[in-house]
Amino acid sequence: MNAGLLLDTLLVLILLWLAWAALASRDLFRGIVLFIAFGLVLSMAWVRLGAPDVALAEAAIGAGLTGALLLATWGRLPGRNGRRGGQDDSGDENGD
Amino acid sequence: MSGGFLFAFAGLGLLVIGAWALVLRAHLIRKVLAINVMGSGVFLILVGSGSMDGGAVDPVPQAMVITGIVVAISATALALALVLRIANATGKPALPEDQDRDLMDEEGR
Amino acid sequence: MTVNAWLPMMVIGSSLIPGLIIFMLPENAVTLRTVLNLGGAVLKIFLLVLMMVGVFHGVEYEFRVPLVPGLDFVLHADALSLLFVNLSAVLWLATTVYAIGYLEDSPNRSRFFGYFSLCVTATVGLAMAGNLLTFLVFYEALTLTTYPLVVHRGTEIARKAGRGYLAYTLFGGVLVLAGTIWLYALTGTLEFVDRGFVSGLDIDPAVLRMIFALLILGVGVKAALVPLHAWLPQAMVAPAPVSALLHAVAVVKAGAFGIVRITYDVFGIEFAASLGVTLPLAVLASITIIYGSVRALFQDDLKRRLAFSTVSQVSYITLGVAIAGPIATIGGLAHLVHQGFMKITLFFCAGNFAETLGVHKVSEMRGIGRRMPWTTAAFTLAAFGMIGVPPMVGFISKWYLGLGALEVGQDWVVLVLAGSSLLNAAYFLPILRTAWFDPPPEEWPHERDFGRKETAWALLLPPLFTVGAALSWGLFASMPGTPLDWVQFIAARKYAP
Amino acid sequence: MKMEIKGPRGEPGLLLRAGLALLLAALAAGVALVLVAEHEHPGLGAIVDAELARSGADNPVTAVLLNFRAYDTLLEIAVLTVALVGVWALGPAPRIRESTPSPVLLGMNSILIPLAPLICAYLLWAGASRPGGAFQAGAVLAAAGVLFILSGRRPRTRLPDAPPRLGAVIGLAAFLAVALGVMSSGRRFLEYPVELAGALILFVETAATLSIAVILAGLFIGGRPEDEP
Amino acid sequence: MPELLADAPWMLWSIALPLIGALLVFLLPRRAAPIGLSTACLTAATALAVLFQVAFDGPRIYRVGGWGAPLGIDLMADGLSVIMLAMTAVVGTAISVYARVYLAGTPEKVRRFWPLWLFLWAALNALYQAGDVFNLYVTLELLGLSAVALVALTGSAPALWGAMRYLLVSLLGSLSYLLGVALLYHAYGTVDLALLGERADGGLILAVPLGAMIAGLLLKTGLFPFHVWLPPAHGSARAPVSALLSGLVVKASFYLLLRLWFTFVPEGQGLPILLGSLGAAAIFWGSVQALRQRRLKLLVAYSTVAQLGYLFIAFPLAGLDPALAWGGSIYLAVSHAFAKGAMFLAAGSIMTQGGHDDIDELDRVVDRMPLTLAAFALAGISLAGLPPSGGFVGKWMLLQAAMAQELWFWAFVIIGGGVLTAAYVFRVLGFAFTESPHEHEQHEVPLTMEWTALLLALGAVLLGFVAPWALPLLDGVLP
Repeated sequence: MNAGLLLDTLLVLILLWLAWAALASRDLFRGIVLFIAFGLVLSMAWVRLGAPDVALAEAAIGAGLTGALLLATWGRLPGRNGRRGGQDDSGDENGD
Repeated sequence: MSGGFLFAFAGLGLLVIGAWALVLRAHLIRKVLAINVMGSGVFLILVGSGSMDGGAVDPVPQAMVITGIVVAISATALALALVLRIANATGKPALPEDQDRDLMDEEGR
Repeated sequence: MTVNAWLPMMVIGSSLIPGLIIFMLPENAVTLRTVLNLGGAVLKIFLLVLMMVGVFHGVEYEFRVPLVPGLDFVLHADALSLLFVNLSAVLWLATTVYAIGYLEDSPNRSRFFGYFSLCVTATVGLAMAGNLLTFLVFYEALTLTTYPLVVHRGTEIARKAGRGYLAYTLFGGVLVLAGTIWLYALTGTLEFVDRGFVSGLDIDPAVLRMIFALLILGVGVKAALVPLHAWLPQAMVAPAPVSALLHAVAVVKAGAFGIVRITYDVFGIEFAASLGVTLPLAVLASITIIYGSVRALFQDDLKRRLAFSTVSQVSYITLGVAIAGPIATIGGLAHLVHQGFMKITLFFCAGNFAETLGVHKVSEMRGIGRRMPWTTAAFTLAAFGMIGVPPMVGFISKWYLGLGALEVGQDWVVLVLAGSSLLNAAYFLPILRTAWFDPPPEEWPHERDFGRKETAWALLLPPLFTVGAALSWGLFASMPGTPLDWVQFIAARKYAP
Repeated sequence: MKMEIKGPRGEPGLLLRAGLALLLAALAAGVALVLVAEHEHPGLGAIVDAELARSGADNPVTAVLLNFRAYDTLLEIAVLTVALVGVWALGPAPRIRESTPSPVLLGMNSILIPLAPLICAYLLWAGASRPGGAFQAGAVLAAAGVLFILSGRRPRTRLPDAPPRLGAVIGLAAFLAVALGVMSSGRRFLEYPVELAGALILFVETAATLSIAVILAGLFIGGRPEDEP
Repeated sequence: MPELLADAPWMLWSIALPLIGALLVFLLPRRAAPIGLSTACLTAATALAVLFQVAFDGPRIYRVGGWGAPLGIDLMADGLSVIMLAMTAVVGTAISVYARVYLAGTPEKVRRFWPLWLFLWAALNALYQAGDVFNLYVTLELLGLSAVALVALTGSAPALWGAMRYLLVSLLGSLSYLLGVALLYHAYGTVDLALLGERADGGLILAVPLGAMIAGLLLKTGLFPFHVWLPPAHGSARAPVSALLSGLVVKASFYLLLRLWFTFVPEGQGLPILLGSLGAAAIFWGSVQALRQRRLKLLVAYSTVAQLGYLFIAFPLAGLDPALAWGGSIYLAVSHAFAKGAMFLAAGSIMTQGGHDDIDELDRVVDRMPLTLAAFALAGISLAGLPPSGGFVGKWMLLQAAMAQELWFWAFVIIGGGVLTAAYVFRVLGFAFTESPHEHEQHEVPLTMEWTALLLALGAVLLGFVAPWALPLLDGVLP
């Protein structure tokens, strides 16, 4: 139980960090990749919660396909042919 | 003090982080990410709080979460498609400052 | 429900249904439109005669359906409502004939006549309303249906006038609504009854005074009480028939009638007097009478002068109510009818002058009597009536008002009456002088030729008819069946025996 | 803090953040309170176990998803379909700007794409008893499709219009057909006969899997195929 | 046979039919319009059938899958549900007929509109009859996504912005609602509404989830200050879409709000007064904005913001006589659906005719399309609460509730809002009579479009006469 609890705590911390990093990072591409990682870690969390079905769904849909969708959209944004860099968040500068 | 408890609170944390980013970040893809993080948070609370007292694993919340995940990707897909159209139409993947002013001289048909 | 119950609905329908059909008619379906209009008007009068006979023999005509929780939509034909309904119905007939002549080959007639019928419907409904809620419904309906007629010409001025008209009347409607709902919250009923449903309940008099003020000011807008009168002269941009019927009868009379209803059947005249709200009302009415007359003096535009004269004359009715004595009541209610006939005559004539010779201003009326003797004669008689010269009906009203005032010891009213009569003379007699005795100009501003007739029959007959009625009722005032006779029948019910 | 977002006019930005922080703090506090509070009502786990035998599936989650709360799942597939209809309504698919796929990707594909159907079939079959089921299976199938698309070859241009449409709706259609079909024998909507439950569920799941795969792949394409009317 | 019809599960069919229709329309895009329209009529018929079932033999429950709560999902239809169902049926049919003609010119749009609209209708009917908070979440999402897709249908940049903002708000709202569901399940071990009603014991344990759900629904309803997304979305969509968004979709989340409120009956005076004040703010802000608009559709959209405010005035008034306040609010919601639907349809016809919707350029619309202007006017009368109209009945009941408790402020708000409404409605009507200085190209507008708008508006007015028969349906529903 104790080892389990330790693992859980670790998972939770990683989860929170990944979420924060994914949402806060300046580089959108990096954010998306972090989000996919977040999804995978989350599916581990589901396993730990005794929910293997959810884990599978999360891995396949939540992380896998959502990630693919995000990357595809990112790649199709105008003026960004696979190129990445700091100015990816141009929206932030003059958007909000 | 069980794992479920821990994860439920992790979900709460995700909820807060997501909400924060949803409001403060302008890039629409980022907003979509934020919504997804919030969603995951709620799902964690749903299942985590269910299996909190370490009793028999309750399948109902799990089924609900699977439903939720599918709904989430549907919404995400639609949102991302919209983001793309907006970016192509306005060159800026973000919402304008004052919608009404922009609307004023647009044809709304 | 029995036939008697449906009669009031039929009276409504006799103008509502033609109105709705007329909307759908093509512009050039003149004959059908005329038939519908006149047919509806005649049918309405026929139904009314039926009901008058019935009411005289004590039959109840009441139509009742639930409208909102706890409140019904009630149409009720009693002596008072029939007085007003008849006035509107007869004058509607006359005006319809007149309007057919007046609007010949002008655009959008279907729209005009459609809304025209709807206005009359609203007026009739308002007259027969059996409780305050129903009254409110038709009061607002009247506002809404007159608006299109005010802006009918579609000019910028018309739109502005319409805006002003709405601003005033909707504001009035709000006051009435507030008063009504407040009263309902206190009493739990809104049914009109002789001598009022408020009297007898013990409610804080201060509150009742406030409610009275709300209601009276609300309807006072349409009755053009100073300072709520400004919309009336503005609304003169509307075509002459509109000014004639609506602003001589339907709208302003609706206001006056509302004051009568509220004072007699909501509060009860004695109770209102005991609340001490009638004296202020009388004063307000007197102010309006004098103010209107004074303003009329300085108007060169004929219709505007008549409009201000209306402001002044309508308040005689209010005054008659506010003096709070049986005889004054007779005077006031009689004036409801008398003023209607006289003022509509004046507007008809004004319309004739404008249509036939393009004369809109008093200063242009020099010698018009020789060019249009019949019209001018009608105008003259009506003007005398307004001044109150015997044997015109106007004299009768003022006579009873004066007597009534003396009866209850409000002697100052007599001065008001005398003063206003002088003022009336001061703004009517010059018109008559210049019309009859000044030489006519070489040519009129915008003359239309009607061959040997001075103008179209449809334009000439209505004023002759109305002024004839006004004259005869003056001559044979004491005969049965005159308005005066009917009014005495009403007054008998409004005062505790 | 790491997020540098300049509000258009600095001050409101700050105000906004303060307010937001306050709101979120309150929310967190409230939720935490409810989470730690004592509660006497157990979940539905016990009831599910009790009825599991009559559900036609050994995996309780599958039982809930496709029998006890199948109505939710039905509407959920409708949500998926709406997403596809909505994305298609936005216009034709944008051209994917990927440069020629890397040999790694191609190599991966040559292994994964044939493998995917097998995994899918396994998940589907396993779903009845062990973890797995329509959504996971469909996702895997879709993933294969995505890889296929990424590898530069675009099936959608060559395929005629009907198949993607049919594939997209088959799941919901089959689900509805079964749900309404059972009513013909005087049962309620979605009230499977116990003896047939397993078969019906498998049927529904198979159809659903197909749709889910098609829809998810379609969503990835991000618009309607060119030849779509 | 009649018994069979009387007992048939119309509740279920009113959900299944539009789903089937949507699939068919999606499969056979070239026959979209005829299939869509016939499905719409059938759906409306089933909804009305439910209305009669409930009106004659009381509330009904349908146990989907035969499991029954708490394990299964229950559908339930009571007076409130059927009123909303019937409202959706009538307004939805009118919109469908209008859309059939309005979109006829653009076959591409036709194919997109019908499946989404039918999915949306299914979502509405499902939502109004759901008796399970999680099932309600799914219906909310179905509703939200199809509505967003419909807004985006226009394709113009403002429409896309509107759709995006709408999507984000609606997702945030549903998540907030789902959080509430999760906490409720955690606390009470069920998601069945009725059971929750029995088990809920008040206190913080109930307050927090309820608060989360209500907040989410307020977002979706677009109550001030959460309204920012509404005017862009409703103002930039195509006419039939605007009509169904303003008339129907926002009502769905309001209905759910009421449903939760009636189930859990939150104690305390703070929340009702807060909601009421937001409503009052919405009334004034929305009306003033509407007065300031230059474009007709935006005016109508802002009017929706204002009119939604009215629905919330009932919360602080429900103390003394709940039936009066809630009845008034619900009656207002229904008449607003009719009136606002008619108004947007009329606005659509006006835009089609003149090719623009600048208010001061309306250019004698009264002569060009009298029917449409009549529709707009009648709808406006109902919105302003002028008698006789459904709006009047609703406002009268609210006023009565306010006066009976001598809550002058609310009475003032109700009356003042009516005046403002009249002001912006007649601003439009006035310009409809005058000539515009500029020339505008003229297009033919099919009579069907004009008549559907007019009939809908007439419905809004006639609602002023049927209250005594409609309101009793709510007995037993209200707390």
